Amino acid sequence: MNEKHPMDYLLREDRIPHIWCPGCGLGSSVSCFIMALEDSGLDLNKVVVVSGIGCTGRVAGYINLDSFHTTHGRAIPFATGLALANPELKVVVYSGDGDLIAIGGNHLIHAARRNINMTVICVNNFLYGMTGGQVGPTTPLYAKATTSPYGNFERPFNLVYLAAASGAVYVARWTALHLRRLTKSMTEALQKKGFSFIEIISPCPTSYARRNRLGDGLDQMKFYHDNSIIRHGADPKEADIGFQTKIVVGKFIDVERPDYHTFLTEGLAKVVGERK
Amino acid sequence: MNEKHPMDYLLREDRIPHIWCPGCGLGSSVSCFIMALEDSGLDLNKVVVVSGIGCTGRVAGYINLDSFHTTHGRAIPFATGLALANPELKVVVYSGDGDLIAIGGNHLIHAARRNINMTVICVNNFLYGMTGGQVGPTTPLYAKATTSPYGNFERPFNLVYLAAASGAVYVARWTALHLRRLTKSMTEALQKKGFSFIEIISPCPTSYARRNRLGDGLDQMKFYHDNSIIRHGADPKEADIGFQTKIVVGKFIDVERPDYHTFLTEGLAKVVGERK
Amino acid sequence: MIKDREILTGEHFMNGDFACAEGAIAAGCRFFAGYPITPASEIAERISERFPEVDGIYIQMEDELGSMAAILGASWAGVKSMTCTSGPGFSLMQENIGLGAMTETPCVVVNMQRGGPSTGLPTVLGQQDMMQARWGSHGDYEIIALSPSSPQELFDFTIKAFNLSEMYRVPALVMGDEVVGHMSEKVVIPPKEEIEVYPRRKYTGPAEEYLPYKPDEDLVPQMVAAGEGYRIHVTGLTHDEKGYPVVDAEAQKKLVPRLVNKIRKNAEKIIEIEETNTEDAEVIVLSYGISARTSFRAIELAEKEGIKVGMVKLITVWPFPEKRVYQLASKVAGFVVPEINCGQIVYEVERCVKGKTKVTLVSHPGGHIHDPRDIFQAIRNILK
Amino acid sequence: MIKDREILTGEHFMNGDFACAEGAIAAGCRFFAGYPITPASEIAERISERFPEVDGIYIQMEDELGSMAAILGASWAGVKSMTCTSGPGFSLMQENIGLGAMTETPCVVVNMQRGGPSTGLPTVLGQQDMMQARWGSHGDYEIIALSPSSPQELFDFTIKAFNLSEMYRVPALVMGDEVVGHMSEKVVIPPKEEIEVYPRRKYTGPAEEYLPYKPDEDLVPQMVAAGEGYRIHVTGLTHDEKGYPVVDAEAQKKLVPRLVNKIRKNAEKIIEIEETNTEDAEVIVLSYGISARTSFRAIELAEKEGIKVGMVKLITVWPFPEKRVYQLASKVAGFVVPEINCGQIVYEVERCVKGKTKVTLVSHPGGHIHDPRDIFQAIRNILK
Amino acid sequence: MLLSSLGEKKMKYWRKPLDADKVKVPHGKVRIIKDRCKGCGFCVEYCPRDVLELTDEFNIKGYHFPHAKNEEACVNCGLCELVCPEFAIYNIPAEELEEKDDQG
Amino acid sequence: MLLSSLGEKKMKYWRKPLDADKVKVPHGKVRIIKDRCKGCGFCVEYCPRDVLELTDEFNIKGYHFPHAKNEEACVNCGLCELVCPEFAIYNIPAEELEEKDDQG
Amino acid sequence: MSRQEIKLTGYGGQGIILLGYILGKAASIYSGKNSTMVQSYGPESRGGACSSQVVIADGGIFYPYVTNPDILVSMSQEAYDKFLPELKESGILIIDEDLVTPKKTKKKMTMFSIPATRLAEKMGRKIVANIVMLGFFAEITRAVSFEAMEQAVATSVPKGTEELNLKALSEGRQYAQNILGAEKKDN
Amino acid sequence: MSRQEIKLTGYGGQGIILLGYILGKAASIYSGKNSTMVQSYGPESRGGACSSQVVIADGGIFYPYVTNPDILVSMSQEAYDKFLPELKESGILIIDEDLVTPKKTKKKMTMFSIPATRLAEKMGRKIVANIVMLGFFAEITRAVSFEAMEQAVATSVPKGTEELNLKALSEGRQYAQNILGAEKKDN
Ligand SMILES: Cc1ncc(C[n+]2csc(CCOP(=O)(O)OP(=O)(O)O)c2C)c(N)n1
Ligand SMILES: Cc1ncc(C[n+]2csc(CCOP(=O)(O)OP(=O)(O)O)c2C)c(N)n1
Ligand code: SF4
Ligand code: SF4
Ligand code: SF4
Ligand code: SF4
Ligand code: SF4
Ligand code: SF4
Ligand SMILES: [Mg+2]
Ligand SMILES: [Mg+2]
Repeated sequence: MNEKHPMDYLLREDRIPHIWCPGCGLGSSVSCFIMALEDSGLDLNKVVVVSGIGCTGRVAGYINLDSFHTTHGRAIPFATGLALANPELKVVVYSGDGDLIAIGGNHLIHAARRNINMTVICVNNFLYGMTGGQVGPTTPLYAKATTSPYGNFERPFNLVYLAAASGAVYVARWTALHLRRLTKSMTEALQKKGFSFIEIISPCPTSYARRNRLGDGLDQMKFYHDNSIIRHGADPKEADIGFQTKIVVGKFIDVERPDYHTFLTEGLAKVVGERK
Repeated sequence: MNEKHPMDYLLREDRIPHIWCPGCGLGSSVSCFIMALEDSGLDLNKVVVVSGIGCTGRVAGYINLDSFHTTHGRAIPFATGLALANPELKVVVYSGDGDLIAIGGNHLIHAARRNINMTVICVNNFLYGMTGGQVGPTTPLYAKATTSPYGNFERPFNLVYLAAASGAVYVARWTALHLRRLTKSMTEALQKKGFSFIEIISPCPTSYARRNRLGDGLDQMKFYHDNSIIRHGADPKEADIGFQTKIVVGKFIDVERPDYHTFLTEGLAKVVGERK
Repeated sequence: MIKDREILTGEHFMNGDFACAEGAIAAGCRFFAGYPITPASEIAERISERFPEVDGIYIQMEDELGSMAAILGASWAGVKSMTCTSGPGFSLMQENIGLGAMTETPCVVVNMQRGGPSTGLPTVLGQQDMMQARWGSHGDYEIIALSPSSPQELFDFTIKAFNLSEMYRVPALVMGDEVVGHMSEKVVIPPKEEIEVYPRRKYTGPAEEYLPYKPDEDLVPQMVAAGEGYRIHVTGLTHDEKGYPVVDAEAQKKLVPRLVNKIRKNAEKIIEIEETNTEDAEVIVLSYGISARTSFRAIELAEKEGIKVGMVKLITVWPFPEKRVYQLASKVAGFVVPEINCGQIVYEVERCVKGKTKVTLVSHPGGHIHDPRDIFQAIRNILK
Repeated sequence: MIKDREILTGEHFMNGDFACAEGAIAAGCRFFAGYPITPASEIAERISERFPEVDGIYIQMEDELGSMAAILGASWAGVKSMTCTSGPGFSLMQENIGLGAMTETPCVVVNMQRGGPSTGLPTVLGQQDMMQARWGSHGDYEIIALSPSSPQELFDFTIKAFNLSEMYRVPALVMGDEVVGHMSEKVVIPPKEEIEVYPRRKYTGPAEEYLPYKPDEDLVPQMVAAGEGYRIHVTGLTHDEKGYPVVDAEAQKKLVPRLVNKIRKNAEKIIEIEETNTEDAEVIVLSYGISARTSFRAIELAEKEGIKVGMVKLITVWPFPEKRVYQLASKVAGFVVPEINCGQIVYEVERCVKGKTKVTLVSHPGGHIHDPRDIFQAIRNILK
Repeated sequence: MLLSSLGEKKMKYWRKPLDADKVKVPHGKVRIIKDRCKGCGFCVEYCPRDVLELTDEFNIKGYHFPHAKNEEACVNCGLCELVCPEFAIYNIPAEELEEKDDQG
Repeated sequence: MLLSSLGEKKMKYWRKPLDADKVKVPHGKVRIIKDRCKGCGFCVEYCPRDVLELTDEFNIKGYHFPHAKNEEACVNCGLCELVCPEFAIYNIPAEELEEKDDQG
Repeated sequence: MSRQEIKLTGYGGQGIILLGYILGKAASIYSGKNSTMVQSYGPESRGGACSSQVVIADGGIFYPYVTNPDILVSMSQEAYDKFLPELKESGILIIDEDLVTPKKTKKKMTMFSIPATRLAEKMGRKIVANIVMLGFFAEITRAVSFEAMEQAVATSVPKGTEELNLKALSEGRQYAQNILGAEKKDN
Repeated sequence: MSRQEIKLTGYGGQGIILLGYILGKAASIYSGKNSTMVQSYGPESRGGACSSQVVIADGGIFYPYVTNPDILVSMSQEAYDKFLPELKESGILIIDEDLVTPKKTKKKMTMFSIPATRLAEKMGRKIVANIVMLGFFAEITRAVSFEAMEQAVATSVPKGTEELNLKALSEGRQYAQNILGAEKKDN
């Protein structure tokens, strides 16, 4: 495997092949991310990737940027520390739905509320992939998982609505196959100051598809893509996802609000006096 | 102090006088709650109060019902255990804004999402009262607190919006002086199956008013009451609270959705077979 | 409840996690709140499948903080409850394990240990949370912790944990590990009548006289449930016998030493160890959990060389059999303590032998069980 | 930064919490994330007021889990960082203290202990988290913990904690208590030049050769910060010298014992104790924190009766001065260990004396400091 | 202890309208448990009939507590009872009071 | 180690439109790093010009990997490269390929 | 006297802790002595019993608690009832006369009383009752010099309230001087 | 032989753990022996090296790991490379011939190979490659009876797939019988 791939320079290639399953959408999302990093024009020495724990959480370990693989659920507060201690950094949190919305849900809503300058990329595979496919707060109603063997009877979160309601200034959702659009959203989010949130609906053939008899990764990819409806500017409230139903995708929110660090330091400057 | 107050039978009167400050709105809210308990027609032996830690968290210790004073932030999951293990109970979580929205925020949104059968009464005094008045996720912009001595530069949560966005089936907000309306909301919430949420804007003369030079409890009571606008059915999204601005109050949400336990057991019954 | 699905009497080839779940069901557990984590997830998976058959409630919480709080709540609703986790989740549960200790709430926490610290070795074993089990939450308290070394013991000890938890009104811990949890072996589930289940320590006196935190002679108070009309108050604050908060040194002096002593003073009743050939041993191996099995193999090697080796296998790790260890100390040339950590229980052994004999730790930092020869070497070195 | 506001050189009548905050500022701390809790809130309050003057960032997080994670992140951004809490919050921080240990992230955690377990005695003291400081997180690790007994020591030891934390790349704990935190006394803040501050252990070699987890001779690796172009990877998984996850027993064997040994093997350099009259003592009182002050009073009482009492006051509690305690053990009739808990550090003392001398715990469960006469009695009883 | 058997007296009169002065209402009496009071003034301020005022005296905790300066005006509306955060004041219908007094 | 000094090559051609067959496009070549492939079939399925198919062979991990059954049709659109979750396939302009070959 | 022990008591919200702090600071920073102030309060932000304990000494202070105060200040009945038994035989007791009704006791002590809260109320700011008490205390006990007390007050109260507080301080002293003067006259 | 040690290896997703489970169950429940199955896998859900270790014994089994297997089954090259050195001198090696290319070794062992994955693919369900391998294994090694193996398969695979799996099992046996038959002929 000495042959080089053009993206290798942004990968820790000595760690490729990665651990993700065949047909998993994670790798595709990372390709888009690498492209977006390029397009963003950012100084890549100042871009930091922070992940929690999970299949998605492994992204930090593959991207050749300063990267932190933290604890389950705590990527956002860890990233908050990075972002505030050195405001020159562009911090990207790349993690899974369970990590960010189940155990990490509180940090998500508070970071969004504060408008911390960070981009959160949440790969939603509808459950906990890494631990073998347990039900989670994004599992669609009636879907099966290892801990909902009779189907899920808990209404899932609509992540884009939750992020928007909490105060994110940029909110988008794509599937892992919306390659160009996803890349564009990632680029916009990277360039945006404040708390941006991108949800990626991604196939998980091993843990999700198998139990629900949805075929392999390719089948899932196709299904999600074919059943998505692009509605830019749609009310995120109306963007619930059911079991194998249509998925509303698009850029839902893109507004201006001063980010936490700017607002704080400018505010303090007025009261305490200019900081050096 | 041998003289009896007509509400004493629902109080642990051997613990009165309570520890709350003069002019604190908490006691008034409890009066309303006692009245609502009455009005609800519920079997009071089956009503359980669960609190976290904080000034408001002390409510559990004063109400003469089965009551649990748990840990900071964990009232809702503790209550979830009670409510699911014995669905005959009506579980009320009575706690502070810091307890429920800061450290406990994750449980709030998830319990609302699941529509656990419980009533959450959140007394919002705009900061952490018990610990002496630190800034919190409900502190209005620019307000002072012991840990925001130069003013708060963090946008606060709009609690009714957050609760609604998370899935609560009943959402209302009143000030501690809307005695009859608050009592009515509490009664409705007690009678409602599913996750109901009531926010009470309440004066905290000691920790909040003093530092912000807002006078005493009476001044705060007056201000909140005089500056509140009743708008039943308003979009909770539009109900942000600023520093000493108008406060939109009313019943915002009252919808039907099967509660978690009902939905789960009915769902399982179909798949696994009838449970005894 | 589906007939015949409560206790699956018979022989099964079953992994430890599943055996643990079956043990819980057999012990009467009917509420489970948890959060997935390797290598404990299979317990939750089994429970989620089995509970609908026995009218239990399974809920997957948003995190371990919530899971621990929920099982305390459920216990106060009168239902036996359990959660399971591994290191990272166990750390997150510590605050509410403390609440469980303070409010004397029966419940069972299973920690299937993996390699740490931090995320460490998520899919392979460690025995590195043994001291955390005892000291992980702030404040003074005592806990009961059991250490299984086979799927069968996971079944048996889970039941034991429920019984001890109800008996002493304290969270009881089952400290398994990845190997025991994921290993499959024959598990014999006895008929229902043969399974000893300790019921809740229910208050039996006149209703008017009930004081929720007035202890019986063995220092444990009697319990009622929410919804039974007693209008109890339960708090994590220091409290009096009524259960009311009293925040001063005096109340603390009445309460906290009792919480500690109800375990310490009943320790001889709680402690269970399995001794093999300790009577005429030259060296004793003290071990627990999966390491005990490796130790037995090492002992076989030593015996081949004519060394007399005794074995103390801990069933209860906490409380620790300090008296018995001291007694044995003066009879042998040394203790060998193999642990899959950098030294934890060995500290207790060192403390308890009071200099009377040598103590050798055989440390393995995790990811694999010991090579039996390392333990064997340590045994031999004692006698050098 | 506002001129002259960095180090408030001079004499102050100041409580311990404020002194701690000033110590942090003097040590170069410029990031603080915390969550209010009695009796530590005043540290945060002071910091929130002072940081804008010295260009530090104060953020109040949504909880202690977030606070701990945030200070780790900030430390990796190259900024010295701190959080403060008390028992319940300390329990919640344990998981990420473990991440700090695993990723070798310098940072300081202040635990102003109150009475526990659980919410316990929120406004009054305890010394009940001493073992938790050592064992509170899952997995094997070692930590450094200091125990101040006055506002002045809170100032001094907070600086010391930052220095040790940077030197050994480990979270350092300042284990205060409510009395020390809320007590006001004279605090002398020296001029800036006289304050010894240990800088970050920055990597100095050629960029291409940098291996983030390759240890120096003292077992501690050199550090860089995010944003400096090194493109590091930092993980809580078991990792190799590159910092890459390697999840097997071999990698574990290389990593975890090093994490433990960088403290154990450097222990003699880290350990600091204050000995008074131990040379010709009949009895030694070993104590720490606020209890050390009560102990001195008790020693005065004993000396009036002609008993020769030595004092070992722990400055570092962890690592524990096990060698010195063993040395002293053979010289005295006994150790008296007063603690505001049901027995924690006394276990270490018992272990270290190896049966060579008597060890008496003088236990107080919290809410008040000892009555010096109780300690005095224990001293006298040793000699009976 | 605190058991359900203590019975739960229904206090219907709490539900009297607050705009009590607009309708014909029974006369009421107000009772103050003086040592529970913390002098917040809520009852004084919000009594629709201006029945109350704070006294000059300190109670056991050091607070000035209210008294009925104008007792006859009380319309038994229940507001003072409901607003009082200290469970320190309550009102009863005049008749009931008399009954009670009779018994006392 | 992995330093910025390694330089960051800009790969402009990724930005070629996906609906590449509608416009005049350069010719491309597709390259497969066979032992990285996990046989998911994404590239095969989504190649707009049907250039690829999975082979019958197993690679080192036991997966069937793609090959270009129809190499000339490649329009260098970059989709296979972007969609491949394994960084196992990429495309280059035909000219560049020749250059590279020249150097090799 | 090389170690003087003072206990200041009342309920939360009266500023008892600040009282102890100022006293300690006056001794430690402005009088060249050593001093330790320990506070203790219940969970209540307001209304609960609350005390601060000040030890003033020439030498080192190990044990920071006050178990048998030389001087006890009581600004609430509850505190008075609770702490009076601790007062040293022939110690000094100072009370707010409106808030404390002294009971019969066999203690040989000297009692001084001042309506500190009422005086503060008259000044329009009940909140400075503690400082009125401090002025009274200073004059009665001479534990530290009045000047040291003034400096400690000025540097301890919130900015902008220095004048009010110094006025309250001298109000208290005034009241003490009147009493002491009156006593003298009586003699 | 009172203790037989078997190591089954491959990559995650091939059903190696299930393979070990079924084998252990066949021995333990359906053959009256003792048996212990230990699994080990990396963090990967799929693709990583993965093994299961089965010990079958008449007496008790303390040590559950297999360090020098009597029989090694390799279903991936990585696993083969990694575990071959552990195989006992004169042990049995079984490989999936499409996934493993055997290397030269000095070991005196007996090797058997089967294109299990390809056979499974031919059956239309690649996923049963492990069961094909199991049938082959059973016939080659006779570690447990084929009937015990059938019972274990039938009670271990997901409901509804019993038939498919039993077919795969006999497919594997068939292949082995052909080989063994062929060998016999060759001899
Ligand atoms: C505190 C803690 N709890 C649980 C786990 C176990 N765990 C690891 S990954 C994971 C879930 C990952 O799910 P998600 O975030 O959706 O990521 P995915 O694997 O689906 O990409 C869990 C629960 C853990 N590592 N730490
Ligand atoms: C884990 C933990 N962290 C912090 C605290 C300290 N604490 C006690 S009450 C409280 C805040 C209470 O604020 P809120 O919930 O708003 O209630 P209020 O007092 O304002 O009614 C805090 C932070 C605690 N007890 N436990
Ligand atoms: S388990 Fe699912 S999410 Fe994880 S790598 Fe496999 S396919 Fe992807
Ligand atoms: S601090 Fe505020 S909320 Fe708490 S009791 Fe006092 S006034 Fe009420
Ligand atoms: S009941 Fe109370 S509020 Fe109503 S009129 Fe009478 S005194 Fe006034
Ligand atoms: S409302 Fe209650 S506490 Fe307030 S003044 Fe009236 S009686 Fe007193
Ligand atoms: S670049 Fe790839 S996807 Fe595009 S035409 Fe060529 S082979 Fe097909
Ligand atoms: S997309 Fe990549 S992994 Fe998938 S088949 Fe094509 S080359 Fe292989
Ligand atoms: Mg997921
Ligand atoms: Mg609050």
